[in-house]
Amino acid sequence: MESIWYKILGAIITVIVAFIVGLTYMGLSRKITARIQNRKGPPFYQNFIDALKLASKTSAIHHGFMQHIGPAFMMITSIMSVLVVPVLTGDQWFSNLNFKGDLIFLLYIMVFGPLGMALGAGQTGNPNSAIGVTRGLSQMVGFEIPWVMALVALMMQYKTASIVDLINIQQEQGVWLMFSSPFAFIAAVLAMLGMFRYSPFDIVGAPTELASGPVSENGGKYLFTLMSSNSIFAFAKLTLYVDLFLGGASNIVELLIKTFAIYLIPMLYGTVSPRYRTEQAIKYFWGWPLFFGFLALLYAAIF
Amino acid sequence: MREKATTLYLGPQHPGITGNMMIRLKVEGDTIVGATTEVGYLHRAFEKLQEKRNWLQSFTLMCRFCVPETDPMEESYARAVEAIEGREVPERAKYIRVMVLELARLASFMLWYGGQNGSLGLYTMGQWSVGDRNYILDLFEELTGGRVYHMYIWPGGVRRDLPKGFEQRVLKTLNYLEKRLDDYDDLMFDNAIFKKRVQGVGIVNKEKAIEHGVVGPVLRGCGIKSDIRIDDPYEVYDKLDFEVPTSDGADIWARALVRRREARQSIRIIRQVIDMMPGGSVYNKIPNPQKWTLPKGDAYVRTESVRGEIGMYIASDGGLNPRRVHLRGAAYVHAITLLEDVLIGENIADVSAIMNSLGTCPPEIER
Amino acid sequence: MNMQEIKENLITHVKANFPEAAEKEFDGNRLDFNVDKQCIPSILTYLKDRLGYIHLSHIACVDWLEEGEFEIIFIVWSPEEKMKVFIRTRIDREKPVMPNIDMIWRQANTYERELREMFGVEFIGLEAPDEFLLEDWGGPPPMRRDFDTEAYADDTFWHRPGREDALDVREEIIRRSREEIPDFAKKYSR
Amino acid sequence: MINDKNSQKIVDIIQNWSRKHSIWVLAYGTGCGAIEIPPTMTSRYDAERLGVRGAATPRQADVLLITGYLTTKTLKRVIRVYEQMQDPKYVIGFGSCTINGGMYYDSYNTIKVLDKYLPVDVYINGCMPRPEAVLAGFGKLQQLIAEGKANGATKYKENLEWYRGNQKKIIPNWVMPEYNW
Repeated sequence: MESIWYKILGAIITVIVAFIVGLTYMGLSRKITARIQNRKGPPFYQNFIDALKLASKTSAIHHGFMQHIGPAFMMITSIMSVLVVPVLTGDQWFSNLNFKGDLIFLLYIMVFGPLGMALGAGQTGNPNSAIGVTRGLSQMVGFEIPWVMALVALMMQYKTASIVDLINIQQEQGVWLMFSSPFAFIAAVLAMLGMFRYSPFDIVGAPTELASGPVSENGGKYLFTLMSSNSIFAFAKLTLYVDLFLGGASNIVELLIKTFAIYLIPMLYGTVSPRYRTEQAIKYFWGWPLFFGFLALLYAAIF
Repeated sequence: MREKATTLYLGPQHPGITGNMMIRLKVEGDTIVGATTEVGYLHRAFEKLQEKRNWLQSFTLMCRFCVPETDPMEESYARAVEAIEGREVPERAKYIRVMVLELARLASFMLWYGGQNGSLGLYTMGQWSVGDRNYILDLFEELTGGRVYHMYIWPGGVRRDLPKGFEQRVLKTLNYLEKRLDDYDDLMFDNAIFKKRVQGVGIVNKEKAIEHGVVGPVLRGCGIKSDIRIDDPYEVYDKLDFEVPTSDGADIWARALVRRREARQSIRIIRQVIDMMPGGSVYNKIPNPQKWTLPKGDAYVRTESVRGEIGMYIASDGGLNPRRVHLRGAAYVHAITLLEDVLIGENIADVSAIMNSLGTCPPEIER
Repeated sequence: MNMQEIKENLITHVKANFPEAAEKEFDGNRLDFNVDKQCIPSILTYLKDRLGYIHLSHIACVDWLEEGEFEIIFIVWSPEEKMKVFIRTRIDREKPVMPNIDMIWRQANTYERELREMFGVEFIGLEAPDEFLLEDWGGPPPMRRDFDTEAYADDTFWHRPGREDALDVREEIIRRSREEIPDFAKKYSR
Repeated sequence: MINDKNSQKIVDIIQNWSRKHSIWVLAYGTGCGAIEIPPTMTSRYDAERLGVRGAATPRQADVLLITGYLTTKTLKRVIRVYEQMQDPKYVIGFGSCTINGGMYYDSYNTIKVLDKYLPVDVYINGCMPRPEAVLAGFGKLQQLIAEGKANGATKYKENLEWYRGNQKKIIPNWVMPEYNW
């Protein structure tokens, strides 16, 4: 009975850690991008200031009930997905609320948030929001397929849908899954580029095309909610990658190093890429990532 | 079943619009089926104001027509006034004018690098090139005292001589920029995604170009070799050796290639000008501006700016003030009828890129 | 062919078709024709289709208030002959009506919209939205000489006080230049 | 407890600090001053290190930067944009022509004094102001925010009739929703 309380307390701390780490990563990404762009850049804690400011802004506009629901959906999704991902392996506190079959649950829950956001954005009546949502959903259709294939390959290969089991398998074998099932890793990383919405897949909120897409009408607290949910979600996704392919992390330093290494991939790729058009993005995901997804499935079926 | 077209207002407050104008788009899905531009947000009535100013005062208004590249307007005004009055310009002043014009061209190209890539989401490029543009603006600041508005090329010559050692500093800056332009190529022209985004988009073919009276890089981008600096040479351009790059693609990519090569030609021209720079005075003194009258007559001069030819018509009635000044900027023909035409059938994601590629500059349309 | 031959050639061609066109020669690559407003479309079409003046470079309008006329100038350019031709016409200032030429060059549409708005020149058959640069404009066409922009601005807008004393800045400069410059300031003044 | 004066003061200080260091400028180039905004934002001057960055839509922006002269046609849009922005919001008048008309003092189509129509917190003078001047303007705005003196929006709300009267005087065809937040 005691362990449940540990777990719940650990989960709450995890959410807070996820918020802080996610915002710090975004701040660091702004800093690193700035260095690439030949300038000093904002301090790494700039995003905390932005978040605080957004939270203290008034939001007097009201476009209807669904506008409040949209960001809330995103927040709930982010928190739920971070709760089922084991953050530190072997740790009683931070293995979180995961259970057998949580990979399938995660797949479901990760789609849930953007759908809620779509409902909320549709309510605002801004055409930019509507177009942005359409684009976001199309892009999701693009990257979800290789992503699901990679995960299914893992599940087939090791006959489990539990993240903890997968981590244990990696620790028993002594080989990370990124080496023992490389094609699934490649497919997952390529899908991740779309998931993080950095260039060239920032088609949802492309400023020069759609102002800021689905969030065009959302300022102040709405934007704060979206920003914090994004940071939590980013942390959840990064931790999931580390758990699945990089053998998990047994302490917080290892976790930060591994997650940041993963985070650098979409970020650095983004600084030197222009943005794809929507259909080009989907075409991209249904090209090589899909091919590697198939390879991963074959690999899993044969071995 | 036919989708119902929705109306999308692009601008005037929109990050993708170059400047302050509006395009009313009829959109079916992601495809544009109709476009109407609405301009006039920047109409300051320069031409009316110039009728109230004397000939020298109205020269200071000239550079405010279009800010990305201000010198061609001053050059046009100076040449038009000189043509009406028959005033001679010292040889050295002509060379300095060419140098300033080409430096301004180069600065404008750097801004275009930023704008074109910013419209496609490659912000690193804009940070680099707009940052490097400051080196040219530093030179302008040393020469004229202003970063953006120079008021340097005026009737009768240029306002003052080059500072000591200015040529060396120009050459140093050019050497640096030449290196940087290669970096830009690596980032932009060797970029597969950039190529994918711009090839086959925003096509202005030869027929359309002639029908709409298109000028400048857009015309050269569809394979017509046309450059006022060669066709109707002014100052000392006929003594200089440079090429006019053309490309056959007629899309954004072709125009980008044209501009990329033109930036290098500008560097080449500046080097030649510095080599050939004669000595002597830079300025034929004009009479007291309060009493300066021009003979009755009119003149039309054209100057090649980075967006294409700029035409300036000035009519004088023999008085202290211009009777009529009318400037036809390069974007005047691109931004309204042609843009409305080109946008049909394109994706809404490409509107900003097309505008940047055509060189739409609203203040020049509205004046 | 040198410039003079081109000009003579052009004059003979235009004269043969439009006998009433009055030419005026200038130095350099410029040639003027004064024509009646009715033959503007036909002479421009002729220049474009037969003589290679394919680029409409400019349409300008000058308000000759004292003579009660608008002068409209079409400037066309031939890339082959490197020649610009001015086609000038004068129309009545009270009832300014012009034939429309935007079927010859599409871009003329923009010029005509501007002239319609700024000078009140009516182009027969011009299809374009009414407003071009101005919005809800109630006054006379603003580019006409008899419209006083300064008086209008004084009437409509609020001016920040302090500008008016800048008008006599010359006298102020003269007055100050007569003042004694203190010794310490002389060291720094040029 | 939360309405206690001292705790409110502390909250104010924290909020003003965050507002001061996070200034989102609306991307609206209303005039020719827009040409000096890219240099201010890019590598040499890099306004982002001070927390200044662009915002794409009025809902997310804090600062409306009026870059130069405003024609009457633009003024209508600017007012609409300003009223869409969320509190706290600030206006920076950029360039001489927002202060007294600059060289367009006799133009029939540009307004001469911006603070008749919108509450201006900071003016940056010059034609064209240099990027350093723009940064100094942002610095001044930060100082005002920290001291709690950048209260243009409150002024606008309190004197709405006066501002409306001025605006309606030069915009004859007034079709806009009422300002109610």
